[in-house]
Amino acid sequence: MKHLLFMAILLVGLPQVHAAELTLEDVNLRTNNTWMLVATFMVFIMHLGFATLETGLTRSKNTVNILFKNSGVLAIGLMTYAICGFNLMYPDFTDSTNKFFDFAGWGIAPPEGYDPLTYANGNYTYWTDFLFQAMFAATCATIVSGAVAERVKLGSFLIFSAIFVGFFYPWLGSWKWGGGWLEDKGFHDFAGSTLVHSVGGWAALAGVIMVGPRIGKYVNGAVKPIMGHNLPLAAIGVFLLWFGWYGFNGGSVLSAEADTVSRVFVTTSLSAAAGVLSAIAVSWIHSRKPDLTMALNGSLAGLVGVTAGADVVSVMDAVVIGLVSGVIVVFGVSFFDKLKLDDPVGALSVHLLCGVWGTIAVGIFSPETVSVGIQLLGAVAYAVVSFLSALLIFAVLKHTIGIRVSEEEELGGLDIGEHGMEAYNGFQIFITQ
Amino acid sequence: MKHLLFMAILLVGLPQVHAAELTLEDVNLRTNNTWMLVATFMVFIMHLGFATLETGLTRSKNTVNILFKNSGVLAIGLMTYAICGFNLMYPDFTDSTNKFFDFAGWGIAPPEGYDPLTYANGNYTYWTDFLFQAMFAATCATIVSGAVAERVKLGSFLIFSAIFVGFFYPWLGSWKWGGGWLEDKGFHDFAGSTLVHSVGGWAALAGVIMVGPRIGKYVNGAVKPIMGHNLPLAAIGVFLLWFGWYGFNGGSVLSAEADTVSRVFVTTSLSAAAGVLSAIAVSWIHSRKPDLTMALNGSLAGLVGVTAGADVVSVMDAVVIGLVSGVIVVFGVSFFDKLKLDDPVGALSVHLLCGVWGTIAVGIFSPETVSVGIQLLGAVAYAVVSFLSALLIFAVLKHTIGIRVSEEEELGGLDIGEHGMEAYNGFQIFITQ
Amino acid sequence: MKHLLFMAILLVGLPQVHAAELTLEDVNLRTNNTWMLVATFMVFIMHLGFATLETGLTRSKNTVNILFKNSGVLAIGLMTYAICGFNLMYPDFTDSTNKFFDFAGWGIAPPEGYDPLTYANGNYTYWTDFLFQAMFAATCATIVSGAVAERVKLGSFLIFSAIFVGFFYPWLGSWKWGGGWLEDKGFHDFAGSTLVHSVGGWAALAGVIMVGPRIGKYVNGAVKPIMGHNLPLAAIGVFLLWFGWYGFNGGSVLSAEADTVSRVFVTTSLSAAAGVLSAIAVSWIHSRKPDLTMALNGSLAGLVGVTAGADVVSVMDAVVIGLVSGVIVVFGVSFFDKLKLDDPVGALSVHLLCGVWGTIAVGIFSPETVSVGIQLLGAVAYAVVSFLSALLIFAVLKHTIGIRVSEEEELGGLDIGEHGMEAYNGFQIFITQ
Amino acid sequence: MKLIIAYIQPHRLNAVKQALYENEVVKMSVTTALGCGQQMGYHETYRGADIEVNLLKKLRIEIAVTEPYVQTTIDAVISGARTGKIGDGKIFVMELSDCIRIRTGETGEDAVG
Amino acid sequence: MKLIIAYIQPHRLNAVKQALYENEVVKMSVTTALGCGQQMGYHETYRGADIEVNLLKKLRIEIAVTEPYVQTTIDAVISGARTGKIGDGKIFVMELSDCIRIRTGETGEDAVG
Amino acid sequence: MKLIIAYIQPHRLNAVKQALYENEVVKMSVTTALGCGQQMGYHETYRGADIEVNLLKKLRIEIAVTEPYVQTTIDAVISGARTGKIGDGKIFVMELSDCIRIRTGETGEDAVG
Ligand SMILES: Nc1ncnc2c1ncn2[C@@H]1O[C@H](COP(=O)(O)OP(=O)(O)O)[C@@H](O)[C@H]1O
Ligand SMILES: Nc1ncnc2c1ncn2[C@@H]1O[C@H](COP(=O)(O)OP(=O)(O)O)[C@@H](O)[C@H]1O
Ligand SMILES: Nc1ncnc2c1ncn2[C@@H]1O[C@H](COP(=O)(O)OP(=O)(O)O)[C@@H](O)[C@H]1O
Repeated sequence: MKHLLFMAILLVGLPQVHAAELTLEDVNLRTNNTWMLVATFMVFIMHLGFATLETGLTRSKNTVNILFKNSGVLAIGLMTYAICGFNLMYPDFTDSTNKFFDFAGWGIAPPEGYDPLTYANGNYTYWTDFLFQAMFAATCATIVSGAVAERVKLGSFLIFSAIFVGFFYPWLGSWKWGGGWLEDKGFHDFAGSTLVHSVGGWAALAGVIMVGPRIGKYVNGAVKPIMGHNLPLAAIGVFLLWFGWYGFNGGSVLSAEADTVSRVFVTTSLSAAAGVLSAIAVSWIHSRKPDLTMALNGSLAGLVGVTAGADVVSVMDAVVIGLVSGVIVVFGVSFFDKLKLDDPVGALSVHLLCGVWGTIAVGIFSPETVSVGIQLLGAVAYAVVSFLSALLIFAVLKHTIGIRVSEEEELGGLDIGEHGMEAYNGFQIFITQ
Repeated sequence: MKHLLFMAILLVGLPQVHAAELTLEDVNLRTNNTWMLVATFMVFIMHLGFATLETGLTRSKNTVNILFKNSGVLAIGLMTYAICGFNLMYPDFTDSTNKFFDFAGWGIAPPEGYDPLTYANGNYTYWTDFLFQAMFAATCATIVSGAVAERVKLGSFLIFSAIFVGFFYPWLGSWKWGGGWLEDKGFHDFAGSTLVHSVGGWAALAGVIMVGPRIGKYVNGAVKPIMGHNLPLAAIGVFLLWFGWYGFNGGSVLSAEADTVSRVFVTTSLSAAAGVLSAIAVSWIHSRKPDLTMALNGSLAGLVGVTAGADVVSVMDAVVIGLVSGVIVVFGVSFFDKLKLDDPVGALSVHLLCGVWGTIAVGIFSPETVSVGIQLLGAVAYAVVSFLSALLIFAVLKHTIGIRVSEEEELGGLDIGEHGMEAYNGFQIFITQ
Repeated sequence: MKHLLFMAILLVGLPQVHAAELTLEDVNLRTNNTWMLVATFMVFIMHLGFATLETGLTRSKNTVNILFKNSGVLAIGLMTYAICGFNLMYPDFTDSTNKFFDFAGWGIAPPEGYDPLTYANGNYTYWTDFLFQAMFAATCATIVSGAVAERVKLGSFLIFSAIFVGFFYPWLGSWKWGGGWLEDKGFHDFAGSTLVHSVGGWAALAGVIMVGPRIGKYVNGAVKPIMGHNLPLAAIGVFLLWFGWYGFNGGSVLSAEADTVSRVFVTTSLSAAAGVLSAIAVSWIHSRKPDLTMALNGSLAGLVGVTAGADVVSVMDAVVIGLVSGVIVVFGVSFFDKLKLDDPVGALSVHLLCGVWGTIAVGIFSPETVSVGIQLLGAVAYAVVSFLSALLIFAVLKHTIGIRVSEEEELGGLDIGEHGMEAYNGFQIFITQ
Repeated sequence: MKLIIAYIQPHRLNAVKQALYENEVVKMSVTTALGCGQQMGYHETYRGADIEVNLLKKLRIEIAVTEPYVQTTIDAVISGARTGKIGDGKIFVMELSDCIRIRTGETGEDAVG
Repeated sequence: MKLIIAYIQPHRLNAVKQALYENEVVKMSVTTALGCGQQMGYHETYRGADIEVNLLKKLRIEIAVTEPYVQTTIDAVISGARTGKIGDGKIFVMELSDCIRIRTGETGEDAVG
Repeated sequence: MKLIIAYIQPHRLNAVKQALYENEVVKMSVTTALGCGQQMGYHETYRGADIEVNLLKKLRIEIAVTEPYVQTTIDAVISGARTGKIGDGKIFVMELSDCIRIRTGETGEDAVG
């Protein structure tokens, strides 16, 4: 039978356990590792969430391009993380005095004398460690994708992603999760409100500035909304992102430790729900209409907001964090529009603003263990470096191969311009915008 | 490294285990709890299933409204369950003589002297207990959403949901799962054929009666089908619901106990498959065409049907339950149409009829352990209270703020009427219906 | 409370464990079995992936038909596997001298003296064993579905599926996973590059040949592409398939053994990513446009390719396997077009070609443990029997009830012809193709 | 022969078809259109910003008829489409020089009906 | 100058375009339409209930031509669209008063081609 | 009375509407169309194979106007739609025999505006 066969094969060289010598350590590792693998594939599915959300909130004529970008970024993210990212992010600063930059070498391979039972205290294997982090890395570049959608040049964006996710994201991550200088200072960022979301958000801001607004978005000083073409897709995206967040936050416990993981589930869920409710309330009052796109963004806002402190804040604090996030996202969207920063999916409001808010909120709600000052320091440090490095990459690309498609291509749609392919063949669609 | 950092943080106040003092109880709890958390996020994704199914089976002009309702209901469900639902549903009747109603207080907090290792026999933590149940609660209101879709006033529906899911669903649930009078009588409802599905179904019936049929559905005594606008979305919804049902039923074992959970998976799967096959066969013979919407509804019918007894019925019985459910759903749809009860998504046939059938089926197929009489008693008790309470809420709303949109709004679509937003911007769509 | 009640119920006849007598074996089983159940529902969701991918890559006028086929095949697959498939695939050859065909009887029931704790070394229960394999079985027929889409007669296809998945797939599977003659020879196919994908692919080839190309695909010797109508759906399909593949490959370890499962996750992920990148590169160079459909197919190619050896190949080998798969899929699509074999979704390139490549690759990359010769022998044996048996079934159907819809039906679309139903009601769609 | 083009509210299509049938006008062609007339537009909101929409969803019906049917057709369209509210629509009448039935090659009045 | 409007079966578009090209008529505009003619409708089923559909999917082609091309165009459309079955479609011919090319401002016959 | 049919590039719609408003032409009907004119098509790729696309996405605007407004309308459409590039579009002008406002039953010139 299948199981017997594989058992036989596994005997050749792979670590494994016979029923006879079953140990508690092994079962413990299996349990923890199973959870971490589940968390890993949950973060994976967030990429589908990002892809459908971005697609739904943009115009049909750019759909192929957006799906392509998202598929490409995922592949690039995983591959660059295997090539260098993982070893840039976890260079094992412990022995070094330099806590700012280090690199543990190319490629991935378990450390010498690797024993799955003791690696990471039996909480997961080397392979899980790599893959869970690799899935995170790819999400960071995806955040930028949404903000520069509908006008960015495909090739340039893919190059940007490879550099940002292959070098800058892991390097910045090493400061905290890699045990670097911010870790030493006691900066707290549980699952990445700053390290993933606001880092991605600041890079997105750089991209938005460099690439400029879409044609027709700001006309004679007025904001002309450019409506998304498929709100069911956008809703699918948001629900999948929330779904995947259980892996994103739940997996960031880095073991299956029951009480912590389940508490994180509760704070995550309630912050998201609170974000939905406050975004609905505020937008209903504000624009007199219950705005679906705001309700959807509200949940993401709550999720980003709670991500920094999901492990330490109380249930009540999580609700407050979510409520505030929902408010931030509604006003954030209008705020960036006022600055003529054109962000088709609201990535700046969701990831940048709520990422920063969530990071600071940990200090506000858990002052005994986390210092607001250090949180601010971390938020600013990441902001500056992420923003400037992204600005630099985009600037170089702009002056070499260009980062924006031609006006003609933008008007006709990137699908035909960049890909010679249409997303909804046969459907009769107005492309007046 | 990330894991080390978190370990350090976790030392501050959260229960945790050192490798040195690893106990079997702890690993057991981790395993069980991991399964329950997986089940929790699987039930979560059912909300996306409900949202896309309802969207797909209705008209494009009401899409934004439906997505909004479903997002709102999820948030309201989670929030009210945290505020009062959980403590209404599990008030710990054990010490009380009153087994009909009790309330354990506002908000959520672990019981005094809470030890995750002993809470619920080490099968899950307090947090998991809450969240798994909270996800269930929200599904109940969602069932109503589909039945009253395309004409119900948004605000009124949200108020209804808050009351029904915040008070009635948990109160009714306490009779059985909370250890109340029906539990004492030996009523059996494994994962909620009655407590979730038919309770939701009866409330939906009340809603359908109070809100009336959509304009153009029944003209001069004839049934004019109003076709759904996006069957791929509907199919996505059904597959996601089936997918999530593995958490719904599998998680209702309330531990990772291997043989029971996996048997439940098998009975659930085969009942769903049987429901598809019989619904296909019956509708193919009956309307001479293989009807996709019936095939899809057939699987849901099989799933609802087996939910009451997935833990006790045999594999063969599960198949029979599914086959009968598939037949019920096909005739149910026509039956309600004959009564001029307009239910756009077939919620009455799927959740109400198959919920009742499944509940009684447990008594029929497992007479040694479960009494048909008690099953009937339970089904009737829930029917009466759920139907009447929903009727009452809708009646009060009808005579105050109204529960139905204006004719003009209904004709033009709720998306523009209620939300001032279109779901498929740019697509050229006939809105003749 | 819910958990207490169920505990009580479970005492009636089902194996279970009291806290007092908690054993390591039981916790081990729970852990392993939980992982296997997770893998099971992950393979389940691949069916939604197949359904949406096939729908997206075909024309809107055949959407209902495709969704129907996919729902039907899933139900048929599960049901026939319960009726006879499981016992055909795992007939327990061990005691027999015949290693080519055996049948362990109708229906499913645990073996006599069944003890979950010892069945399969405590890696999973009997029920899990059945269901995990049943989910695999259904995928095999689904592969054929895509290749013959848009012109195959519904009834005939369903009959084909029932026979192929009820008899041929499990019989063929028994040669290797059932412990038959190919297992004895040392043939290696970890999760089914050959047993699932190329078996399905060869059957698809037989179907494509028998049913002929779609009207308008090959005109005067030239290839006229027939474009898919909904690329977001196709992308959803591909991401869901990749998602589900973590269960497909990860579950094929047949336990939660931490290091192996997580290594399999890594090889699977990197091969998929490599497939995307090489398919993008090759198609970009080849057709001068970055082709989304090729990027999507590239990931599936990488996944199919690595499936045979995900447990034994190194990380680097997995990347190479993926890169080659990505190249194969791009040229494969054009190759089959040149042969006038009309395969709307690219099933032949993805499942057949990459399935064969993956099988041979194990021998190439792990020559110490796996022989290229034996791999070739297996690939050829499966090719011949799968192709011929499918050809036979299709031929018989062709000369009895017919396998192709009428020209009129094909032009007007199978949705109206076979189902009298439209997928996108109200949308204005060109059906010129 | 005349070609009659009518713009109506989408949800009046069934009533218009009914009225035409009752008057033996059974051939027609329908498309969707966006129209701008006396009927005021409305406001949409998208992510907090306001959009004025003044192209409203309408149906466009094209009916070729022989002279005796011109007035009947116009009356039937009116009776089916009129609700008395602004936005009910408009009918345009144009001269039709010729009509050919593709299947048979018939031309002129024979081909119209 | 004439404006020719042809309703054809959707899947005949390529054949019609081909036939027009061969006759040097290369400019046209195409939209989808629902049409009701001699061709009988069919029945759809939705969740057990029956629906009669009599608005069938058609294509509407609009071609402006100068007089010398009128008959050629009509013949080409017929040759491309005819299958001999009911539902093949219909052609309407109307007088065109003027034609203007937006880019150049040319008018009349110069602008048509 | 005339019926003016204009085919324009989709993204010029706003400019055309603006120009028409400024000339007091506020009623119109818009549909999508696929058009084939002097503008060359382009090539699409789908799964490695090449497709020539020569039916391009256009907008079709229909405007009924009384005689005094004919030239104004034409000029306004041109001023809004012209970019000077091939593909800018074309305007067709046809005689309108009659016009009826459904709501009031008004006919002729009264009904157009
Ligand atoms: N002059 C016109 N040219 C083109 N289309 C028109 C014209 N007037 C009206 N329409 C079409 O008819 C529809 C209904 O017109 P509307 O002004 O609402 O009619 P009324 O005010 O007479 O009831 C408009 O949306 C538009 O599509
Ligand atoms: N009198 C008419 N007015 C408007 N459109 C028409 C008319 N007659 C036919 N059509 C259009 O032409 C299409 C084909 O007509 P049909 O009756 O099938 O042609 P025939 O019977 O002559 O083969 C119809 O579906 C409709 O769209
Ligand atoms: N003779 C014609 N008949 C029908 N439609 C036409 C005709 N000429 C042009 N069109 C329409 O006008 C659109 C623009 O035409 P185009 O040839 O690009 O104009 P120009 O070359 O004069 O700038 C075409 O895509 C088509 O829809």
